[in-house]
Amino acid sequence: MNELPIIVISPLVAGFLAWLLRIRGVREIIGVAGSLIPLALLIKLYPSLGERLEFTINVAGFKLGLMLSHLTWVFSMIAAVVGFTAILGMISTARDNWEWLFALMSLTGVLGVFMAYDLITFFIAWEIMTFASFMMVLKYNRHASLKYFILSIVGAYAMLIAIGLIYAKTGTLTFPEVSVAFTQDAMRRMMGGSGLFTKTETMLIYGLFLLAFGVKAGMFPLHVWAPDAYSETNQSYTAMFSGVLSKAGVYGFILLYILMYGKLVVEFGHFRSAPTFGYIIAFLGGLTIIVGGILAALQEDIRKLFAYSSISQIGYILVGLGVGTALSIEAAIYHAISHALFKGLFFLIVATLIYRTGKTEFKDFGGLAEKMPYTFAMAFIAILSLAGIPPLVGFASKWLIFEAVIHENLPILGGMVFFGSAIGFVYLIRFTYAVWFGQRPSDLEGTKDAPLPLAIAMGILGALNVVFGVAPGIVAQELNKIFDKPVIAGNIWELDLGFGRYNGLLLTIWMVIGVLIAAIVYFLGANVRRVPVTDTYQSGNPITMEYNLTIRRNFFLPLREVMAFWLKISFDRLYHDIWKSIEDFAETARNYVYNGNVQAYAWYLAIILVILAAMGV
Amino acid sequence: MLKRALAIVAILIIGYWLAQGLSQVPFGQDKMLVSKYYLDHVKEQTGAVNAVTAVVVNYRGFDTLGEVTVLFIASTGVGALLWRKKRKRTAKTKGSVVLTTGSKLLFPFIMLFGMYIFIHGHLTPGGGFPGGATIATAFLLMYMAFTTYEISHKGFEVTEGFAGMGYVLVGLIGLAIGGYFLFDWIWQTWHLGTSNIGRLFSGGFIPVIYTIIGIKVGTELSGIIDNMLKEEVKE
Amino acid sequence: MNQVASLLIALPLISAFFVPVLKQINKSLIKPYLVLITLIQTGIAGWVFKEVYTTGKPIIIYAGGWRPPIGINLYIGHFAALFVLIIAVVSFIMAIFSLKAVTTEPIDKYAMLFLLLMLGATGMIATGDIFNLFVFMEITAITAYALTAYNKTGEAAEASMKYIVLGGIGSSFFLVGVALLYGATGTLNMAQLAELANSINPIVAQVGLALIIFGLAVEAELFPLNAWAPDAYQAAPHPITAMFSAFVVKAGIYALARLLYLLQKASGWSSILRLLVIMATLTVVFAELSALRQKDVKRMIAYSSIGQVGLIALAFSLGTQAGVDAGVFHMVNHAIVKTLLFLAIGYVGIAMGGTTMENFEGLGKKMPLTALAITVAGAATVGVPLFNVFWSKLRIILATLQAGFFWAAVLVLFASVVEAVYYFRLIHRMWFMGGGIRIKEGVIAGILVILAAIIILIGVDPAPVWNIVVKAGSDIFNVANYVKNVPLVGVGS
Amino acid sequence: MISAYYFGAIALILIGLYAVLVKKNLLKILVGLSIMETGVNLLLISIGYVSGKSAPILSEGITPSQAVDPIPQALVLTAIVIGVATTAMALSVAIILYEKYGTLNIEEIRRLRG
Repeated sequence: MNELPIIVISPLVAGFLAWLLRIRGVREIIGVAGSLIPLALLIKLYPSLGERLEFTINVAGFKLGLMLSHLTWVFSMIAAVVGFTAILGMISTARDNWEWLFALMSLTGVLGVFMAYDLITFFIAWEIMTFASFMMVLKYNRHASLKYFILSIVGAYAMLIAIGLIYAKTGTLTFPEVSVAFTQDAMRRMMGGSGLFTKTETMLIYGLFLLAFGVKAGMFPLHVWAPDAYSETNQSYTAMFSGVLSKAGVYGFILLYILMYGKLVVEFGHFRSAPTFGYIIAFLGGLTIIVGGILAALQEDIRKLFAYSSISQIGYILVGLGVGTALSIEAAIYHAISHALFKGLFFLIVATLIYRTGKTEFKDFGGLAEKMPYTFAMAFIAILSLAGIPPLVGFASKWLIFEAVIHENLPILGGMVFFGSAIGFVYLIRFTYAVWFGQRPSDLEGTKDAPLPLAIAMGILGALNVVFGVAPGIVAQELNKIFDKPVIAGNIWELDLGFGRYNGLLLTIWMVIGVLIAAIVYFLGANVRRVPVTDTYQSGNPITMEYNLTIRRNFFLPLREVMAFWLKISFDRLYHDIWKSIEDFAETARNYVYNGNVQAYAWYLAIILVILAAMGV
Repeated sequence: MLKRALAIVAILIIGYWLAQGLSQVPFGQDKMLVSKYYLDHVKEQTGAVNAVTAVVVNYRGFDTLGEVTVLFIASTGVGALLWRKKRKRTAKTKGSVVLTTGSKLLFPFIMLFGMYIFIHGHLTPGGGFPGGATIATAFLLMYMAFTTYEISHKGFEVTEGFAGMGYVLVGLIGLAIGGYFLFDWIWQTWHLGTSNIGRLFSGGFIPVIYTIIGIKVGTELSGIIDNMLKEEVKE
Repeated sequence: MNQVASLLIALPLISAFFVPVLKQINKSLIKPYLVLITLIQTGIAGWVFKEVYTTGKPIIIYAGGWRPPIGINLYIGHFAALFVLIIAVVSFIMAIFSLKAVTTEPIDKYAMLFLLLMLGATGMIATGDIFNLFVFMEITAITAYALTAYNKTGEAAEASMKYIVLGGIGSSFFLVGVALLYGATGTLNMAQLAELANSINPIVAQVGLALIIFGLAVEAELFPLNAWAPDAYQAAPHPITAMFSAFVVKAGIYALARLLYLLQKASGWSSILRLLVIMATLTVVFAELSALRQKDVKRMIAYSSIGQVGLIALAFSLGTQAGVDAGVFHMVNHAIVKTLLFLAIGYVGIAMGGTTMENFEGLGKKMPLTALAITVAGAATVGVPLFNVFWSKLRIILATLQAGFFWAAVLVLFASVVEAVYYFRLIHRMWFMGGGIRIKEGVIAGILVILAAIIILIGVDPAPVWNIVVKAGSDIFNVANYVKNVPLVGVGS
Repeated sequence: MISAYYFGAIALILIGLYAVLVKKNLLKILVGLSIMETGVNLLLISIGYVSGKSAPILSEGITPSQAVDPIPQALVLTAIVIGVATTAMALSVAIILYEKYGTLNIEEIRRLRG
């Protein structure tokens, strides 16, 4: 019996059953089971990864295939783990049957994307994922969801055209065959012969794929859907939406390497030490980091903040991928893992906060650390991880990306990555302080800690954040298998690049010792006095409502004012305008062409006759 | 004015194009392929002298079935569209004495002539359609002459239905007897009238079908006339 | 034995002629009678379908027992068998729907026209004679004129008038084309025309083919010859709209494709093909754009239907086997989806008293099953995987790109994006805006759910339908086989 | 060189088309359609004509080789009936239109649009 189709299909089946049964209690069990099966099977299949794990089925003339290799296993595991935790979270936050259906359907989609063996399966899974996630957003906000859907579907169709072009030329759709075809084509070009694909066609295919994957990954300037879509849905689901679904785009870029690397390098050459096509991805990734980071800092809504932060973090992955060395790609995959872990955790925290308080804006929060200690602990882990503070997983992966970029001597990208790290602190400090510390609004007095399902889900992700941070080698060794060579040397505690090393365990021990010393100092020597949380000051300045810069409100208003000019450039608005002009054009054209006058219609017939005549004469 | 000019230009272009196509189909030349076969075999295969009728009813009987259907649709459609709760004839001026008397006198003769046309379809030019149309003319004349004249609606509709069913039934009998729908069982299986070619009792089922068609067309066209002449009356 | 299949034509005819008699017996029996006849027709069509697909040979009916090209033959090959079945099933469903949906008098005339519309489309698909095709086309068209105006409102009459004027021009030029081809070859039989196609004088062939395609394109709703279509769809009674979309226009498309491929040896063929690709692509784009801001859902779906039909036409005009297969597949899928949509929208129209956007607010609460079915059909039309249309759309796009029409694929996909927007707006409106109390849903909701289930079944496992479709597709594309299957008698001198 | 019959047939078709394209009155448009149909019928008949031969009624010593092509005549018979049916439908639609809109000017009969 082949487990691969079960892995992919089981969430969908479970979702369908959960939707159909609509019995509270039962649907939760089915749903969780549906997300647990892929996880369990993936773990079970781990020992046999070396063998060829494949599954093909002929569907209506298409050969659809699934395949599990080291690379796809890693990505599938991201999806399975984060998906499982998100589904756990949904026990608390989901309100309708269809949320179960579509959440699980998108899990199926994303697993299918990762495990696909050919372009059609990839496309089908991609579409399922897009549709399901779109339906999750539709109820909350029609506008946001349609924006998401239009951009996604434009991307998906761009991909379809690229697939069609490839199919038309090579006559095949499976990854290995397409890869071979492109490699041979590259060879032929290198020999000076004319290739199967001309340079224009190659560029076209590359551009179409860039569009497709860029949209999904939330790459600048195609990121505009992400903040709205991430924030306007069930926040438990967003853990998966942001943590996993965006990885589909990342995986797509990796696929681009697998399928077309040789051809693209031959056609477009190198820029500095990176391949040109990769440099474009990396540069856009760098811009994504900056734009996402700055916009995250300016948000007043927690959900939006993390949405932008998520965009920003994807930028790192893209930079890593774009540089195009084995190390940088491995670093990028590493960051994909850690991004999924900490971003998933963050959104579960947000889900908990919204579930318990019903509020989403910073100005309504404060002082929750006391009321929700467990959630706070998790938030603490997540914050440290995202900010890239050892010994958490975020540090390990960011460090790898820095090293990879610097090693390739790409200063612009390096600058962008560093800037992103800095801006990360800027927005995290706000979340840290405004939500957890300071004065607690009176209506949050009765807030309870996280409900059990959410707590478990957060616990899983939090623990993984710590484990992979302390023992980064676990991940690194696994990722080495993808490249079939020790790209990152070292043992499970240590990452050794040859020109730099990071030992998670050692660092942890030192950190613990440091914290212990600090604690000793604190308890022995510090002169502390307990104050009620209401006893706060505003730097001695009178507060006016016009320019009220508390940490909970308009904290970065000065930044916004400084950047006013840049903020006016909005791709969101540009896309809106384009769409609006399409709609306007449609209406005008419709009223003009179908003007209701039968004589005009008869004229259309006459015109066609004249054209036919002109063709014939 | 511009529209007219444009229309003329467009029409001339289309016309030139059509003429160009047609110029390759020389006028007056023998271009027959299937028709040759018809002309050569029409007498022994169908028993009809009039090759056109034989083609219409026998060789291409399917077209004619469709044709009858089209007319049926027209009468039904007109009936459906002009249906009102209550309708009456609203003609104001009465026909003159000459008209009314003449119509009364002519009515049976026109009917007779119509019947003659459709019964002799396999021999002379004409057939069910012209015959039926002639019959309808008789009713039209009555409508014109008399302000209150009306045909029996129910009767006409039922006749129309029965006539149509009759046609299909003749075809189905062919299916039952000869194995083919619209098979000419009278001529080809029963060999009725084989010695009579060129006279009335020949032509297989052509006269039968043409009679049915004649009745059908007559009733249908009369029905259309009736529908169009009546107007709604408010109660 | 196979000749019994001629009942496909005979039964609706004789039943239609019987209606006036039945009316005199008992008027209230007419609507159940309609259901009964369509059910029997479905049975016959099912038998024919089984027969053709088990033997793998087309059923050829010789009207009057004359062998082609002397007599007219009906060619019920794989495609026709499939489509005749679809016609019968859709008619059956719509007959059931008519029980409730049509209350306008005179019901007997409605029943007759209904049956004859079914007959006309069946004939168009089955016939193997080009003039007979014209006759059946006119049967279909004139029935459609009458049924469009059946509601007898000003709008209905207006739509019908437009249809008549445009259809009249189209059919006149079609007939000119037939006359030219006849003049050049001396035959009207399609198989023989195909045989003789390359010996026709090139100029005559070009003009004749162009005129025939022009005439059929009016019926097949290709832009800009489709201006009558949205009006007719909107104004016709609800069951009739579904029939228009599900098979009347398809019959036109089929006839177009059939003649196109039969005459592929005629000169000027490839330029006609290119023109058709352009027109079909424009059809898709314009129809979808027009649907975007519609206030009336029925009209919106009508535009969507036109767009989808344009997609089918595009697939057929690619001139490749892959394209034709994809087109047939899309035809089947579209027939199912649009039957569902128009049925559901008609049902809502009756229950809510109208089909404007406002009537659809809160439908998810008022009529959840209907809303669910509309949602499924909407998602299917957009081309979401796991629904049937996805597969055929994918096929069409791949075939288009394979044939080298990059721009057509891009435009069609752009139109698809637009389509997604208005369908999802509708879905959002149904489920998440407004509210209401649940209304009892009857038999129609059951049919809707079954259709939705079929959509999903085909979407999950398209293989059975695909296998059928491939056979049907090669029936159209493989002209040599068609000619071989029709036993032509030598009539030459 | 094109014969007078062909010329007449094409002319009729074009005149009909002209009426449809230019005239504002619905009835005139319908008349135009009828003229077109007539033109087509004439075209069909003239295609079937063979110079010097008589009607295909094979009585009284007319042999098959002396008759013109019977098929176009049969076709025209069908086409005429179809034309009649179309016209009948069109006229009854026009009656309804006049009832509802009070005019037959097609520029005013355009409630369905867009």
